[in-house]
Amino acid sequence: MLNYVVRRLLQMIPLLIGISIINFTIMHLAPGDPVLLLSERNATPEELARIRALYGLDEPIHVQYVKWLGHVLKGDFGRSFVDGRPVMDHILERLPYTLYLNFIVMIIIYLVAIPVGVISALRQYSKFDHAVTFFTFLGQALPSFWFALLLIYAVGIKSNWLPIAGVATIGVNVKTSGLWATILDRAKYLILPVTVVSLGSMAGIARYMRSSMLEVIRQDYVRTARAKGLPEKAVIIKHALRNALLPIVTLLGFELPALFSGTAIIETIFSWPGLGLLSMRAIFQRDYQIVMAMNMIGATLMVLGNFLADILYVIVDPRIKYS
Amino acid sequence: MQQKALKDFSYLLEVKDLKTTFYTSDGRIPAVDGVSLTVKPGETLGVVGESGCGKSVTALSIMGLISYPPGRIEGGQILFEGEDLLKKSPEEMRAIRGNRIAMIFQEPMTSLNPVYTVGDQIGEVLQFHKGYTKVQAQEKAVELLRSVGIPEAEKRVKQYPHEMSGGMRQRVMIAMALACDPKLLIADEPTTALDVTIQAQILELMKDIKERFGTAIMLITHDLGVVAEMADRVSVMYLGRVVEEGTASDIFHHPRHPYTHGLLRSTPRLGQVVARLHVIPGVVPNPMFMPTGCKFNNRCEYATEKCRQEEPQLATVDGIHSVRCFHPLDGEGQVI
Amino acid sequence: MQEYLVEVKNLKKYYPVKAGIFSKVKAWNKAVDGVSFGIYRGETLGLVGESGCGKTTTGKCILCLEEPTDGEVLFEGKNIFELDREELRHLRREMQIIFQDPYGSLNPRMTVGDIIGEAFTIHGIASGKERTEKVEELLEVVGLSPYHAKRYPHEFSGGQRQRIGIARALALRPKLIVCDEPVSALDVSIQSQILNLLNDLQDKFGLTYLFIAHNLSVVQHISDRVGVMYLGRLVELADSDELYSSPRHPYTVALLSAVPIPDPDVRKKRIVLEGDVPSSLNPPPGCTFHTRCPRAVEECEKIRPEWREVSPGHFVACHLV
Amino acid sequence: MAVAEKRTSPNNLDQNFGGEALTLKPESYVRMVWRRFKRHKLAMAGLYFLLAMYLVAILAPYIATQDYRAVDPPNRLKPPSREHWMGTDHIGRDIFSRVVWGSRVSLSVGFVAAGVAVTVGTVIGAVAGYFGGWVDDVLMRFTEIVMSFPTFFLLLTIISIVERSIFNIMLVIGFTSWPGLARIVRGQFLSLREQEFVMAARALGASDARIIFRHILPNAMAPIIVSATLRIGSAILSESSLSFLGLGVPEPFPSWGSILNTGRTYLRYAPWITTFPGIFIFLTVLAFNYVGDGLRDALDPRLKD
Amino acid sequence: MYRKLASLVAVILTIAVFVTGCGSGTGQGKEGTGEKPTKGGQIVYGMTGDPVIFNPILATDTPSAFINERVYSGLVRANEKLELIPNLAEKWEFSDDGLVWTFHLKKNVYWHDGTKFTSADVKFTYEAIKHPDYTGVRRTDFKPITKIEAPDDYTVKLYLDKPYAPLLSKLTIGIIPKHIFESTPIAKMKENPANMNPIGTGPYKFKEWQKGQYILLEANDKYFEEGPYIEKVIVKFYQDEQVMLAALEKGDIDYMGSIPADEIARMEEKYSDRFVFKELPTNGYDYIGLKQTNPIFKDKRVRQALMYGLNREQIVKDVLKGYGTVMNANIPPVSWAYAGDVLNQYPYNPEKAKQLLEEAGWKPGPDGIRVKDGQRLSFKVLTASGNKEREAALLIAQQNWKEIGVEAIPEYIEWSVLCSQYLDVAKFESYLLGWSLGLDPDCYLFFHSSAAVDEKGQLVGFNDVEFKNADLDQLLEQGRTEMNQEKRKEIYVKVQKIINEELPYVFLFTRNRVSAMNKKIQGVVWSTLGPLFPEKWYIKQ
Repeated sequence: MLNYVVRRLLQMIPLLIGISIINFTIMHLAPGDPVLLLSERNATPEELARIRALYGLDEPIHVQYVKWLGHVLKGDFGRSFVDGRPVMDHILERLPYTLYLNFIVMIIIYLVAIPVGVISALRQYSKFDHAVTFFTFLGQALPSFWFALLLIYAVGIKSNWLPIAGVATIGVNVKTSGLWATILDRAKYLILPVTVVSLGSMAGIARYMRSSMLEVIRQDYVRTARAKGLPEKAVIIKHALRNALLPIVTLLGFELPALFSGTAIIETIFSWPGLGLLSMRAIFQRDYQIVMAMNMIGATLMVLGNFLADILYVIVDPRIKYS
Repeated sequence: MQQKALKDFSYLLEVKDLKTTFYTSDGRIPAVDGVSLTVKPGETLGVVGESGCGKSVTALSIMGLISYPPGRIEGGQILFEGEDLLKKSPEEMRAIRGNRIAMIFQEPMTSLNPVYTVGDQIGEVLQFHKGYTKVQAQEKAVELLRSVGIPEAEKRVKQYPHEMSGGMRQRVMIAMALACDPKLLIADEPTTALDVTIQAQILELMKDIKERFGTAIMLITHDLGVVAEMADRVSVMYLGRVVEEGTASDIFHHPRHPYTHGLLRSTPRLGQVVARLHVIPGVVPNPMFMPTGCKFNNRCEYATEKCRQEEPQLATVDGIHSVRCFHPLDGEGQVI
Repeated sequence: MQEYLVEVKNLKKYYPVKAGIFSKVKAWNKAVDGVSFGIYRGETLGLVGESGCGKTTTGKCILCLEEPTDGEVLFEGKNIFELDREELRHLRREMQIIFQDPYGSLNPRMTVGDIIGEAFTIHGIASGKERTEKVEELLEVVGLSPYHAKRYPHEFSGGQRQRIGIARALALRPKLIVCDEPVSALDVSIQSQILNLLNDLQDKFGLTYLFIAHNLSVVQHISDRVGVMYLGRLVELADSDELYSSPRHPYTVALLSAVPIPDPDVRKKRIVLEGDVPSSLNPPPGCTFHTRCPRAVEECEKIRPEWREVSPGHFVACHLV
Repeated sequence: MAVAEKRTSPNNLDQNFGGEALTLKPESYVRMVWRRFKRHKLAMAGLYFLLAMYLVAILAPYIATQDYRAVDPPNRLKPPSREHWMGTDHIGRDIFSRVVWGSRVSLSVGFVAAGVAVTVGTVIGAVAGYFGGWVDDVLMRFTEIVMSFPTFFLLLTIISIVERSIFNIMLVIGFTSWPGLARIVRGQFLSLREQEFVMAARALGASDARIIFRHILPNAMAPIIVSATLRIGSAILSESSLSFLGLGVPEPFPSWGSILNTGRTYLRYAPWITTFPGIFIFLTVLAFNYVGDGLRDALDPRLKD
Repeated sequence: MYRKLASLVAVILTIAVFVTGCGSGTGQGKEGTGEKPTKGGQIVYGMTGDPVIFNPILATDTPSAFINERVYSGLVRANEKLELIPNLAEKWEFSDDGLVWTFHLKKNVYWHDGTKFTSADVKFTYEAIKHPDYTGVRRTDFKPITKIEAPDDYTVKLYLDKPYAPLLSKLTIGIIPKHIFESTPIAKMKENPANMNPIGTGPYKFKEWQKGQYILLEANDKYFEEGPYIEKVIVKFYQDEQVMLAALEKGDIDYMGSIPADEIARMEEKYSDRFVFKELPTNGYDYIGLKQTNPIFKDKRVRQALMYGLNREQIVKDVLKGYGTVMNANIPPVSWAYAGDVLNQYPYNPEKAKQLLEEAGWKPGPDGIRVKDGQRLSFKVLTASGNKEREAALLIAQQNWKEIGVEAIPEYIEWSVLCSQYLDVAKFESYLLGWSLGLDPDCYLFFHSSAAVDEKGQLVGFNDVEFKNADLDQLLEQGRTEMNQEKRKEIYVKVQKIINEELPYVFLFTRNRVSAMNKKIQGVVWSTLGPLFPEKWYIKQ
């Protein structure tokens, strides 16, 4: 097992290097020189050259890459071109919000999607199943921003207690208002974004769970469990569900990067100060350092997520053993 | 009349005119269409037939494991110790399944849940039916494993199914089936997926069990050799019906139904070299397009017009030997 | 002395088992471990053994569908592993295969006509109407009807599909057909049809069969000579009659005794072998069968028994014979 | 060998009762899929809807009542009326005509993007899965790299650096969404190349190309078709998301996404601008999902015999 | 650079804050009620986007400028008439030759951290801008200054190489504290933490920044002037204008700087009891720049035909909902230098346009588009994606021009690409964008021939259309050096006449924005710059 872990970790290295090269190349081949964007329109070539040197953009691209990689390995993603602050500061101040929103979304998705998927599998082709299918497809088919705006107008403005944008009421915190009032306040802000985000992603997991469950209840060992005379509940929960949940573990690994990268559009609409917004703006401003850091961290998390999923799989599924 | 009286007293299991039908997207499939079987206490009944003859469906019907959709039991009775299982509530059936009737399946590789240890899976039966505690159940599981000939049972009980070979797993399945000391063990092709040397082990084990516990066995198989070796009595099935029924010796030495006869002759036998095998012409008809009259008429060399018009009933020809044929053979391969 | 059509010499097929941090080859799965035998022109050589004994791999190596680790296969005296692409393509016309699984061995997206006729297309033998005619002819040879050519495999029953598989194998008029468990998946009544068909075709076309199966009765029925394999090695090879009447290797003896006889009144003394077949990943040293052999002696654990001819045409690999 | 008889389980009936199937009327695979597909009522409804949409797209010049580009500022933001069935937008363009023409843009964005994704994914997956070894290693590492980028940002990044034309948008959406399919196809190829019918083709001396195109690919089509169907829907959604950020199909070409985006500002008092393209996006994606679902059921290998 | 100010994700065009002009602003509240301002309360502003950096010499974006305006003070500032009035400087005088400007600073000024404000801070600020390592966008503004002297703590002397009138308006820029910024080299000024936690001299102290959510400012009790009265200033950031509008309706915010034109009528009708709605003309305009060197546009008659052939009144009426004015030259009505009626108004007249095109030799071709010497009268119009009003205007132009046989092909390009690939290298046929202007009417950098492309192909100023006119060059040079406003106005009227005739641009319109302010806020002074003097506002009791 340890061997396997080490091997998988080592395999990540070329992968991450490949990612970093592509990442770096895309950004540096992009038209829209950040120096031109940052400087005055009538700056002289000498002035531009000076600024370019200040930002270290005057060197050949491979030198820039090596330097950048060197810093990244030390955990330093450089500073934003636009405001000069360390990229990590930018990311770290946004990360909690993104994690917060997506974590809640994830919990809700799993809490709802798993039972829903299981029930619709058990009652395949029932009314419930059709309704679930419809709602999951609906969630996938609705353009999320449209749905979000409709929600804001339909619910947010009409009801006074449901805030439409932001994270919290200014001044409401545990010190001033007490724990419960604070929690209630935060919860109110979560309702709309969480609804929009979860509706879209719930579908996938519910469908996945449904088909996984359908697959499992056809298995011989489920028939064996029934033949043993076990109550249906035990058959479903102990024998079928446990196996059907195994592949979901892999999905959890994939959720990790999703937790990080956030949902740019939803963040725009609900003024949610997460990473999605940050990276979107950075892309438009050609703030290379931030974009590269975001891509790099996102990709690393993706790779780690995959790795974690594999390891989790080994842990939860006794069949899989690695030498 | 006399027979009826006999049945009432001596049959552990009596299946009467069972009809199980599947409704698939392609149409209605009468998988079991009026099957009658009997199993006496302590006896081994061999149920033989080719694929699609309904033997497994019969077993699942007895176990109450036909799920709707697509399957549905549409008629008949399944009397187990005199009680009609078809009239039982799901809870009552559960109390019987795995407890008084147990079943083992063809695929030992997939019939065990991969995520639980074999000890857990055996113990579970005891916990549910006998109210054992987990610890007691584990102890008993070790004992059961030992009794089905698994060496190092204490170690094995903590292993997962994938850590065992096919033969070993089938032993585990048998141990699990025996956990509650069932009156009837239904074995659905228990050795089909196993190699011949392992098959021999399992067959020995089953014989041993029958002797030790007096468990009645309903052995479902397509392998005439296995039936010959194991069964006291044999029911031959074809297209959802029993076409012939009798003692093993009768069936093998004096087959009355042309199908049984053909089947026996078309099987190559070890040590007997024939230049050319006998052939039953044609293939089993699609159950959705069942022939009228005798279901075997289109493959039967003796079929007459009557066979194509009318379906024969299962009738006693010779004491306890019954056959479903208008023109049964005389037992020596000749049409009467 | 008859002439060998195929001669297999010390054939080995090891699959690497990778493990560790750098995917180093940790072990070898010795699927076939030094097998030698010959197939006479026009005969049927049966190859029996339990699952994982290497009989199928042997068959695939003979057909050049697997690259062997070592050894050679001489087809009409030429080592097939030394052929170049074009020669190999040509060789394909000489030998064909029939598979076990009537469901997996036919491409479900092709019509029966295409499946059978593909051989003609690949080798540029016939096309268009000529091809259709040849296909129809083949269908009739294997007992199907010409109109079946337009149908898809899923419309056929197992036995019929096996016939299609046979027709495909026959299309190129090969000299050798490797029959890899051709009747194992079939019902008894269908099995006999196919076995008879194979017999008829052999007579008609002068075919040579390598008949691989686990069912000893079937092998006995169809084979002129029979080889018994255990854990990647041949343990015994002899004329069918001789092997069945006087087996020499303890494994053959046990195997034969394990076969249930469809006669309830015959109660023979059975040798029940203990335990399972060991893994081919780590086969026991010496005679691989020693772990289960009721007669094993110390020598068996250490020295690999030699493959030798104990009586004319009867080969055994056992220290005790 | 281990398998002697196919097991009988209630869910596996087709196989066991296959019997003399030839008494059935002959049926090609396509026909069988179609027969199965027809049973899925919602999928059929979806199919009809899509056919109708494609008809609209093809016949756009005849269906549209007005020039989709024609601005008419005095008649801006007019609610649906007899003249403007879906009202007008902020510069008086006829929404109905734009939605009709938009079906062309949106459906072709969906189609081409999905086509690109499917082509790239299939080729890479097929080559990796069929040849295995180092080819597989290299291709799969590359796939993983592309997969590792947060998809939407990658899409945004690339869109923001290329010239914004419908064609580029199609390409970029396509080129950022192939890795999932590549993996599926690879998996299919890995398992199919071990199938006996492939072995049989090799034994006949078939070339690699023949094996790939005649034998493996047709059998790997089911997930490819399903995935292509679903991807069309998601490409339409991707385009609308890009439109939301002002990076979608540029004016004056109408895509449903860009009409929706135009109307976003006027959602409150001119809801018709967004309602109609919104509904069409929604229904079209829904229809693709249902058709995909229906196809999945119809092509499901478990039901296949 | 101003163009860059027009916000990167360009959702709305908000006026830059350091800009001025000459508008009609009226005080409100104080004289109306006559009540005495009281301390306390809070005001919540809504803004779109996110601020970047709280350093007036580095900031380029609207939200940052908005905060900087409250936290920092400049030497001078503009009043509602857009006159420059004292701020940190008490008074100032120019030498007769206009080359030495002396500023006398107020003495009671303290930085928010308690340090005394002195002339050294001013010198530091201006020298930082002039430093070669300076990475901001104000260098051009301060180019005429050759030397800065601080003879004593309360005097600053600026030496100029030649008289340069527009300079005074540039001195509205906030002064940054030397004692905080001197620790970092100029090249690394962006990295100074004070950029994120600014210390200024303005009426409000920077208190808290929840990134992406809000900024909290608190009243500076030691402010050197009257006020501030309102205790807390909260600036909430929204990423979507529609959502911000919804927030305004809900009462989440007290102020929104620019209500979307289409929403104004409804808002006024619905919420006039809660909000004061103010229509404010802006100091900027939208235009279609025509590459003067392009053969198509070389002929003046073609440019004029494009003006006549474009229904600009309709664009104002329908795109801006009437909240705007048609422009005929480069100085908007809010400026004191606005020429007004003396200019050719170019009323919509397609016939005249056609006639002009005919005269210029462009005859209708087979597809209706005019042709001359085998060349079609067809050109691309680039614009940045995302601005709906501009997109709409462009579509109308496309249609209008088609009627006179001119084909305009709109192309929408992402902002940073548009800048770096097309505008900054002066490569395009035409483009539609807008300018946000400075307080001074000086437009040397826009239209002077030396601000076009130099011999190396480098764009020197903002004259990317490469307009060259010797008379205009001379006038523009004069306008800069003339210090008298009356005389300057005459010069700039002439400038406008030339531009109105020669048309380097197809001038479109200037916008009026409508701001909403909660009625409870009193003492607001409105101007084209928005609500002025926040320190004097107070909450109605």
